[in-house]
Amino acid sequence: MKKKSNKPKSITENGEREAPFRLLLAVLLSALAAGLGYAVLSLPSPPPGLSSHVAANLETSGVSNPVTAVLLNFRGYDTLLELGVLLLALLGVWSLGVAPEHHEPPPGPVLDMLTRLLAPLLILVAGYLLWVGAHAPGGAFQAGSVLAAAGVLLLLTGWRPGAGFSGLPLRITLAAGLGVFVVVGVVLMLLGGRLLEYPPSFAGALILLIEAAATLSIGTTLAALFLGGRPEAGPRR
Amino acid sequence: MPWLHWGVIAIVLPLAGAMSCFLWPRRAIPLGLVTALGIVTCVAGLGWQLVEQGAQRYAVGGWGAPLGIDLYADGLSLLMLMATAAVGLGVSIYSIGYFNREKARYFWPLWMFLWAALNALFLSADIFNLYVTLELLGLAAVALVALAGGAEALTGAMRYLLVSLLGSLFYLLGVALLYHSFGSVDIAILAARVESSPAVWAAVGLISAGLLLKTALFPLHFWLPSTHASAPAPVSALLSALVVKASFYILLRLWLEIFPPTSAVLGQLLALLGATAVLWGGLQALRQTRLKMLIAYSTVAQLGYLFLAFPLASITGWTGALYMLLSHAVAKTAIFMAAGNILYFGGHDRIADLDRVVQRLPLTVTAFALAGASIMGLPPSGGFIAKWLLLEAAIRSGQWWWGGILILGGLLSAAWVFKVVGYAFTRSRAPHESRAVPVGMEWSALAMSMVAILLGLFASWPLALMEIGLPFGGKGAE
Amino acid sequence: MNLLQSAFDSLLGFALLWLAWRALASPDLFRAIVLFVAFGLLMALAWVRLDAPDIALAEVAIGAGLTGALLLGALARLKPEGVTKPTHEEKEQ
Amino acid sequence: MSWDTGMPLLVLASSLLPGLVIFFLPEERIVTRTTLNLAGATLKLALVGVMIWGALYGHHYETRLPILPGLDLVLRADPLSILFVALSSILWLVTTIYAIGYLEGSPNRSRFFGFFSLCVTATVGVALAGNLITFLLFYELLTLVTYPLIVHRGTEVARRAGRTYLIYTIAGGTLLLLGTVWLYTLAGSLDFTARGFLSGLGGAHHTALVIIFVLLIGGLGVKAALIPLHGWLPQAMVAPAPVSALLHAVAVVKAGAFGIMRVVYDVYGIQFAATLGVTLPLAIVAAVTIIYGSMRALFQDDLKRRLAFSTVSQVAYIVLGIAIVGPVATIGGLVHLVHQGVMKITLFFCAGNLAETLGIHKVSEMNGVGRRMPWTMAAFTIGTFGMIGAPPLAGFISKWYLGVGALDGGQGWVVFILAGSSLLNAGYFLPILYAAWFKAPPDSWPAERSFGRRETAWALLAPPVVTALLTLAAGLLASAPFSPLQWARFITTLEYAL
Amino acid sequence: MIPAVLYALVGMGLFALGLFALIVHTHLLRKILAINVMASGVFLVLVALAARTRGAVPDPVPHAMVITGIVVAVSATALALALMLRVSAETGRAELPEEPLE
Repeated sequence: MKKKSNKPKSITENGEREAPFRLLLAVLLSALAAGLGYAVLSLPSPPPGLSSHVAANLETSGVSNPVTAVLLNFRGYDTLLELGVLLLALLGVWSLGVAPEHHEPPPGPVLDMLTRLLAPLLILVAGYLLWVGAHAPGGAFQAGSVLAAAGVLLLLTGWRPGAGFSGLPLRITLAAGLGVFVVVGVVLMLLGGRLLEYPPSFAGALILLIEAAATLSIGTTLAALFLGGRPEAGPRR
Repeated sequence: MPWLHWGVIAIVLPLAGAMSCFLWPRRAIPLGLVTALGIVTCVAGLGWQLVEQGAQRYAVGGWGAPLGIDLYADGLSLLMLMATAAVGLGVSIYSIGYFNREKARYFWPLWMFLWAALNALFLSADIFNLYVTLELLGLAAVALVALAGGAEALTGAMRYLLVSLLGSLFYLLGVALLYHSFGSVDIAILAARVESSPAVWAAVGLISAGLLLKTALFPLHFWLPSTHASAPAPVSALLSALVVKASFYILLRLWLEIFPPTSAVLGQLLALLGATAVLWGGLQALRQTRLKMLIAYSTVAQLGYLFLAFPLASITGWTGALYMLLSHAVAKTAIFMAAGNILYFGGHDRIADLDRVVQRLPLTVTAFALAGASIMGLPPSGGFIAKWLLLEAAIRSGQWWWGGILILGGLLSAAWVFKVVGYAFTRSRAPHESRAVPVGMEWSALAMSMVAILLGLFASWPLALMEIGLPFGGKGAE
Repeated sequence: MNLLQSAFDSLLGFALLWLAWRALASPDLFRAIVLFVAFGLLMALAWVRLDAPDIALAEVAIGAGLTGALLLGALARLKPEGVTKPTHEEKEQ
Repeated sequence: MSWDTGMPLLVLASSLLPGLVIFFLPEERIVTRTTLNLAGATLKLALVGVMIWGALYGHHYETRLPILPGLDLVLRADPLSILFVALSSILWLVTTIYAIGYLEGSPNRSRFFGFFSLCVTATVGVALAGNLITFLLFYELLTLVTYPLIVHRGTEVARRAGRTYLIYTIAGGTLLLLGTVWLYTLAGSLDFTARGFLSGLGGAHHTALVIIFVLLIGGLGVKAALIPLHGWLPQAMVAPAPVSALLHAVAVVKAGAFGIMRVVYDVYGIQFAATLGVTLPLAIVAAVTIIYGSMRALFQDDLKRRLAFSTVSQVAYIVLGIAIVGPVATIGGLVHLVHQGVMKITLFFCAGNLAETLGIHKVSEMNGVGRRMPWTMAAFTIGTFGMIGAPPLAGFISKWYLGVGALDGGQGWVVFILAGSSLLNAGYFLPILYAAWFKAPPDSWPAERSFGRRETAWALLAPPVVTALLTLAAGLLASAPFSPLQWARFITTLEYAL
Repeated sequence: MIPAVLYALVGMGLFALGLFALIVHTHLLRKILAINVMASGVFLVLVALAARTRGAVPDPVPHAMVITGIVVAVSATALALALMLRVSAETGRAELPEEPLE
């Protein structure tokens, strides 16, 4: 980036920067990549990761899939903030303006049919992924994004949330993931623990509760992001 | 109440505030204000807790590092939190009048997210968690800049977003190398295990580059002026006062704790860039024709000061840099608020046509002048104390030339402050279209500038807080 | 077996770099996005090779699927730009 | 907080608070503003009186506020500060009355009197400062609050003068800051102490101490208008007359001279400064400034510019007295701080009266003005004779002590400087007097305003008459207790441990 | 060469490649693609280095981090695309004006 600001601005016709500059940059970045590659190769060979710590505490984490245990329990605070990032991105998109008009032609019969079939299936898959995440690959994020895929398909066929849903109910759905996470964390604090310190006997249930809310929010948020703006306030078309 | 940790509430509360502002946008202003007051209370509570018990470590989820994420609060984080609370409260009050109904719906939740990100960042002891907070911070800041609308602000926001993401990726790659070198992302554990190796050096380079890009240290400052100048005034204040400081804070933390002790050359390099920033930013500020652009360039210059402490590596030097950060945060907030008032009143911020506007806003000009006095480091002001400490550290370490940079920078700031303030004393009586500035906007600007001055009279108190947990005590000791 | 694996890994690595390069260098934006989605799918394969099925799932769903949808949606709205060939996308919709 | 610790703060507050209130007063609240102004000035004078009385009875007035580890803001009443505080609070009262009369009916008066009060607050702070950092604080504050007074008229010329003033003074403040910080790193203390606190450092830091001395004197010399740092002073003449009076006699120039006094006597100590070899160069700079200022004054037709160059020259007398090692010269320097203030303020009041009443700005317009404005010109005459050093006026006392002190300190050449300067003084003042009293008045004055039977407004006439009488009294009653001379003698016994 | 390290090297390559494209291209959509390629590179490094011991269960912590990272990346991409559309609507071009060079 530094180079960019120092370089005289001359842009070739197809919107790219001139050749000598590109060459210089390529050389510099190759050197960077080589240096980073050397750094990687020089790393100590036995990876000193946290596998043993995770394994030792998996028992009390409430789930048996180590990745889910890290995401929702050991480093659950990261995930909490990350749900914040997701909601924040949506807020940002909404603050930029109303969702653009949907001016594509109505979907052909094939897509329409496909959607009718796929959407429920995807929702089922999402539910399965959410449930299975406790002990096998899967979890809230994967489930949420499959849910979002169903939403995107519906949006592509011209479906829009009803006026009754696009107000507070929609906003509650969007904020549910972060909201439930925060409420669980704080309630545990009020009960005398630390933030997000699940009692081992409830950990599994709490994680499932959080994941369920998160799945719903992630799915809705990602689909809403696809819409590219806030839902119109006025009457629907 | 052993379970009550004020710092945790200071993170959770703004998140809750953001959600409630999002859910009930029509009540965003009262909800936001209540949250702001709550956060200020929490930070005060945390300060009290730290004074009573010393630095605090908090294991989120009860796991503790290295498996879990730890929060850590010492004098350094406390000071950053307090600066955020002071600026945040002022900006909250200012914003009541500044934004119209439609913008307020989005300003408040975004601002609460930004506040949550800042508090989380200053309390985190985990370098991956810091990455998440950085992203939260960056996205919130970008969305806030875009709130101004218009081509200038939108391109500014877009450029800022790309820069912010790029910086985060550099940082994250550095984190990856550190994790795989030492098997932890906890700062304290890394500090204990760190030893020099090519991977560590690569990580230091990547993390520094990413954070310097976000901190806009010369010559990576190219994105800052247009972004900070085109944002809505309260957002400009937040960006200049707090957001760029957040990445500086991480850099400082890592520098003090993790980076290999042999990074003296890097320290000299940073100070050299900082010195260039001071002079370059100051000169550019003088050349600007638009007030907010001028102020934004002054931020580039003021950020340069912070890096002068790196080669001095003494407690006095670090304290001076941190005090510079604090007083610049408060003073620059006041100045951006004053500029916002001028823009609101007269509809433009062309410096050459300021005379008619400035004379009608005596409180705003006073705020500008008082905060300006702090920026140029005149006594009694926070800026003066900071300059004094940095000068003292420079002379004591025998590197007096960094002191010379401080002096020159102060003169350059004086030049632009008086260039603007001078318009208050012209005799223009020409009629001018104007819009009355809400009382809260004028008084919050004045209040912030008063805080900048008071920081010069009651410096011993924040300086004592800074010492909690001896953040500069280890490697930084003389 | 081992040799085969190594060969596969090398091929996959090379393919990743090549696809990324093609996606970023393609003069046609629509093509670039399609190549990027393909790149995402190959990334998922790489995650599987690295014993990271969770990430592979997330990558397929988010990295390739949703990001691709977002990119295509944005491109469709960029139409008046004229950088892309309009006929191309009409067909794909 | 007891009375003894609160007293210096009260003295500051007596002008600070009225000043802050005045800022918020609407233009038309003339009575309230005037009342506040006069009440503040009178109260300050009374408080200073109490402080002098208390100091005699062994009260130790000191306020401390820690700002940095090991470094406090200190306000303290020692004999030297009392000398300056008394001078500035007396002259402030007089100047306030004058300014009320002078600015009647002009715009932005609330702003003016607000900054006017802050200006005096800063001056009193400079006087009471108990260490170098406190001094620096108020010295810089003085810069800031006098700027609006200089540009008050808002004209292009005024703004240019203001810019020049800022460039000079901010650069000076920077030098002072640099010197102060450096000194602090060497000495670890900044508290003013009679006979200085540096003598212990001795030879190890000889060069550093000399450089610091140059930095400090350079920073202070800007405000004291020492050559070559005097350029701002003649330009600042565009300010309204009460401001000029304040700049030249009470606040800015005096703050510089007073600061040099502090540095030489209470930071370095005069004996130690002499062993460092810095006093003679300072004396030479002062001597050059004396002659140069007088020479320039000789050729100015603008009355206020002539007075300004006269100030350049006269303030250098104070510095000369400081720089000559020996108690008698010190007395001369100290007493001239007061005497020059009283005399110069008289002259500026008179110049302001001529401009306000008759529209006279130039020396060449003053023919026969003595007949039109006898009281004003009588006061002016006393002031000029004082400046020239004619006995029995205040100026004579100063020059006598300076001359004797120079011989005493083995600096015989100074006598020639004094003599030459007196001749030059006479050269630029006597023609004015001759023209005013003995030439025939013109048919009409440039811009005459009528004040009924009086020659000018009461508020404009009383102040110069009072200060002229003070000039007379300071000379005639020099040996009375509490006279400036006796107080200067007392300070000198402390500084030389006599 | 252990395959895991190979993937890490590919990750570094993707990082550099993305950076190159980010700087060279002016169209915002390409810049956004480039950022995503860089992100993929970083994630690859993070996970690949955890899988260096052959046969052992890989460290799940970087896996969780990468999932976090992917979600962050898609959020940022969505915001960037929306912003790009607004920029292009406002200025008529989906490009940044050249940096205001001093």
